[in-house]
Amino acid sequence: MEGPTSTGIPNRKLAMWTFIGSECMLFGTLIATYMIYRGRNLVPPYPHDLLNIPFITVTTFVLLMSSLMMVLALAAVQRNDLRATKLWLGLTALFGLIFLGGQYYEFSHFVHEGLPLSRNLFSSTFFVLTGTHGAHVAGGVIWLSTLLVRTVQGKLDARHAETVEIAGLYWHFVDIVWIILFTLIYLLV
Amino acid sequence: MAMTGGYSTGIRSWLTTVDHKRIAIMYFVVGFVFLLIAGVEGQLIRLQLAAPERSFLDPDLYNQLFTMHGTTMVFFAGMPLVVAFFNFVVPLQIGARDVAFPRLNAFSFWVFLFGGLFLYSSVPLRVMPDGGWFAYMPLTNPEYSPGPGIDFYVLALLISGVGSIAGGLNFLVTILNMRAPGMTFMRMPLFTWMALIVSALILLAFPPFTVGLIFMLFDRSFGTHFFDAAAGADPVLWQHLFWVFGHPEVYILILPAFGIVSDVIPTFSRKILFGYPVVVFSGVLIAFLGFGVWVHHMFSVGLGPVVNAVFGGATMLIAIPTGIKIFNWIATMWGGRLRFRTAMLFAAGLVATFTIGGLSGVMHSSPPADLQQTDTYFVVAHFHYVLIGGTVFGLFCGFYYWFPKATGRMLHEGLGKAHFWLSFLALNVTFFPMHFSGLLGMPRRTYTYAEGLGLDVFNLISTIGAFIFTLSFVPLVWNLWRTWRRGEAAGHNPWDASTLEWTMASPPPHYNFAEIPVVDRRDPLWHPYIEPESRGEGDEPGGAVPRRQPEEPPAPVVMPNPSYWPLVLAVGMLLMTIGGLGSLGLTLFGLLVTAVGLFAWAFEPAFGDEAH
Amino acid sequence: MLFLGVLISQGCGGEYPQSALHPSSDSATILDRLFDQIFWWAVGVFVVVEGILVYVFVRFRERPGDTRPKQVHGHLLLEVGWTLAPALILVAIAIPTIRAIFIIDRSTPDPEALVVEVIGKQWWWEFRYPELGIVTANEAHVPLGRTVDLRLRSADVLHSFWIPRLAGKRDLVPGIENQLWFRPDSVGVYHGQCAEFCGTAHALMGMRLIVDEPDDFERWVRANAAPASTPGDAEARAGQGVFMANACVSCHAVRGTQATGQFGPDLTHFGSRLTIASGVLENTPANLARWLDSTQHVKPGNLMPEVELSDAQVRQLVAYLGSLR
Amino acid sequence: MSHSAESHPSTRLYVAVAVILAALTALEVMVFYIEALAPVLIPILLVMMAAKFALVAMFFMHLKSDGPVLNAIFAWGAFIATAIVVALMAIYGKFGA
Repeated sequence: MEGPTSTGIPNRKLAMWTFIGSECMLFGTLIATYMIYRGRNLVPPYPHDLLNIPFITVTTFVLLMSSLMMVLALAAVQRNDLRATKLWLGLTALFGLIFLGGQYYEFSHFVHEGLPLSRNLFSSTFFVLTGTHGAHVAGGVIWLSTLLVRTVQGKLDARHAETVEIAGLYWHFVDIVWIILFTLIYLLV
Repeated sequence: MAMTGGYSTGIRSWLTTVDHKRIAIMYFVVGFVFLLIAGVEGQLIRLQLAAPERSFLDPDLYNQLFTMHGTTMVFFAGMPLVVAFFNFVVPLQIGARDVAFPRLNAFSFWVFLFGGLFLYSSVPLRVMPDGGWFAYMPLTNPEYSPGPGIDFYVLALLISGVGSIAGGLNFLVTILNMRAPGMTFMRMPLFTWMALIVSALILLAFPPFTVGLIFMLFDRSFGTHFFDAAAGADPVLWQHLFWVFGHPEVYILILPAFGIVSDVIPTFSRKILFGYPVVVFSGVLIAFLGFGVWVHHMFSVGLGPVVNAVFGGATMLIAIPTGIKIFNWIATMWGGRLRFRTAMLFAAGLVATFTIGGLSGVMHSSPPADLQQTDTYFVVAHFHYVLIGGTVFGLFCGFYYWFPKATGRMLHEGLGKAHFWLSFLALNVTFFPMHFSGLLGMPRRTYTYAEGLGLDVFNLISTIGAFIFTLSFVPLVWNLWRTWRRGEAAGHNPWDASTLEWTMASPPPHYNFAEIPVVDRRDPLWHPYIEPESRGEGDEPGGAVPRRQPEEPPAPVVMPNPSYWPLVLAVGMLLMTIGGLGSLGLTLFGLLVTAVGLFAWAFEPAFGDEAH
Repeated sequence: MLFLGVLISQGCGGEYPQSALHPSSDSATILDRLFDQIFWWAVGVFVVVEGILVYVFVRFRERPGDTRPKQVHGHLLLEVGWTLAPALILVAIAIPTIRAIFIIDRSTPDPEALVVEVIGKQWWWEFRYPELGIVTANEAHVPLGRTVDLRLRSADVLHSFWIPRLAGKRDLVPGIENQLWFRPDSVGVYHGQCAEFCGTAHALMGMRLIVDEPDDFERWVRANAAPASTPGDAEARAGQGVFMANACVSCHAVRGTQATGQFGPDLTHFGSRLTIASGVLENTPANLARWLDSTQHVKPGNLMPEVELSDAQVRQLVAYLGSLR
Repeated sequence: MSHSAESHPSTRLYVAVAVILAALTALEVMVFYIEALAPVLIPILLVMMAAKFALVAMFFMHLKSDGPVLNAIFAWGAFIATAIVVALMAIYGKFGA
């Protein structure tokens, strides 16, 4: 396929890191907007009325652990342990799904409590920021699922470890973003 | 695809091409057409302003025209023309067979094209956006802009922004990773350097704009309040997001032009670039500082003395690396043997006129002085000096320089010089008087002005200049036609230039380099001149081709496969975009097509079999 | 072109009523002096750079028989020199700049200033004098020699307040109150205009600021603080009837009558104004008739609805509005 | 779950990092609920957030061992993004007063 590269880093891996660098600006802008508009709500409900910290702590923990599953999947595929690869890939995607489920529950709870997207500044900034993150998680889950399917089909093994590594980079970055969001949105109310 | 040296032809081969040179040609043609369209829009604007209180255009049409003129020039003429040069030149300059991700490259082109076509579909529908290229909130919210015009702006820029980010990613990886053996960073040609910097700028500048556009889309379509003062928000946030992007965007347009002249001036001076590392680092510095100056577009907003002082100071700093570049170009020419071929004329014209734009830029880096200049024709003069005297002259410089390489034919020098002198004259006649009309009290974006303000004569001169501009395209088009009919053959290296792209046939074969060259210095084709003592056996002046080590067998040529999927993916995104005007069904269908395209793309083999 | 510049800066301000180069207040003078300083630095750099360029173009053009020139990689001292030189010039510009910022960009230094509220609306200006009880539109009077403290707000979209001979621009931002101050130093009528694109009629959102001798200003205040006078002649009285019977009253206020609309300009002392439709037309009976007859033709896009009026009604309205002095 | 995976040195490192991450998260939430720490809540939380960020980037994303190019790309993206967030918040008076 592709020959040696000038930096020694495979093209796709370099591309993923570049993409992540660009994503920093995307989330940075969303976070800046959220922070600027914090406390400028003119109509209720307000963040402290709704944010359920124990619940979010659990889903945060789930997402953090999915990152562990992800590195374990990479370690497994690198030593061509396909059984473990399947297990860890599957668990990563599953944990991602659980996180998304938690987010779905949270969103529908907010809407039910009278906070639809267009209700006030908090709802607009909160839903777009966490929704963008959630969309990234969802994309990651789909990506990991295709890797899992290909492993099950026997089309993915140690020769494709780079593919898993790149998906992992994306997944960890999405996790990092959540580390920031968890602190800024939920704990620094 | 077998390595035949020739291309397959026909529409299908263009729709599925992943070849960077063909994509470059498509970018160039489409970008040039948009340049002409936006030029006509500018000409119409000048016709309306030829005299006070004319009624050639009604105010709404005028507002639509200046919105389309600005938006088109920046996003659908300037950027694609820049990217056309990236595509054609960068892989050749770094000794690569293609870019890192050829299919992604094709995808970038198609979404850009669809973005432009989508924006212009608002013309026959008579719903052109009319909020200016900056689309300030709250004028662009549904209350004050109820029609679909602004939606065309938002959606077109969203979709073409995806292409821009993909392009930036592609070229960043290409330049970092695909350099020929021995081509270290400090051996890269200046144009490639600026392409690298600009790719990074695109990657970092477009996301804030994308976020702003999404907020605007949500405010317009889903009733959110991101820029609604009545809900406690601040409409000025849009300005921040826009200019956090918008100022680096200016450097996205100007730095490639700097890169082009940094390659052209040495060639036509027969001297290597003076102060190569300084020119490189000043480019890096301009890009970096470019992220810290956005508020200088907002000095009249009332952000307070501290903010204005900080951003005014940061803006002044940018003058230093810019000046350094200009001085190094002059030092390159100093003591040289200047050959004023058309490309060199445009390069010299850039140095001369960009200086004027740079100096007026320093004038409004001072916030108090800017309070009299911002939003007037003084600023219009400034940025046209920068964007025409800088970007457009730089792009024409590159056009005359690399045209023989791309087509194998020489353009006519006399017609080229006529083109240069007409556009040089036009630039100054059109835009120099605007310094005066601005300072004498003419605001921007006004479709008319009163008699008795003392603005009449300056406006009339500007309009005459615009006609000269239109006229300047005659020798260009004539030249193209003439060259197409009977242009003389160009040969490998018609200008005796120093960089790798001049080692191969003109036009280059689709695989570029039969063998990937090994590079051991800057300006590899000139090394017999630069260091005569290092001249080796068989080195001809101007013909020094870097060679493979004789003991190694040539590496196999592996070329990327043509593919439909980039086009399919882009069509899917276009459908989503059109659906964004109000059809959820179409959006979902577009999403489906996008997903199909994505999966098919992922599982299609990217590269063909080895061929020799 | 320098010649042109000198020509303009020496020309009489009367030929350029909206010029930033002819300051008539302390504030605008600060800006103009700063601009002059930067301008001459720029001219100096321009002459040096373009001079060297032209020299290089002529001196080093290729001549027949030339051999390849000596190759030069760079020169450290030169690089340092042309880094430091611009830096020093920028310092020379930055010092007066920062001094000016901290004078101009603060709120008014004068506690005795005359406060005027400016409300930008699509596409006209409302002026309110909270201490004097005056509301007027598109034309404000201020006394010579007293600092004017403007409080700028927007009723709809962004606008920018700009009277070049008196002060630099300041935007009117929904949800924010901005400030701008200046002390005029000569009597006159100063032209101003909205400088931030605000929609269809942005180009026709003009205004006049009239600087009066203090006595004249006092007279203007007394006249304008009073409610509208009752028209004397019959035609004007008929016009009042037309005004009160039509849609006019739902948007316009005439203090002292039952017309209390708030959407359009206050017309209580319309007859004393110099212009119609925010600076578009001179305030003459013929122009007023034209405006009432075809507002959309005079100022396309403006938000005053076309009211069906007979020629006689227009004549009567012109008489009435003209009587509101 | 295979035994070889458990004993693999990198696996132990990953698990250790994950344990620290989990502990930090628990600590963050605890700090949040301790009234006495309210005055210094923001710096404490930001430091712990940064620590978690760094752990994931360095170990899970292998930045620690992956060479300067990738570090530079990520660092520049993150730096400029952070700078712009901080600058915007400063312009909007979100620090102090």
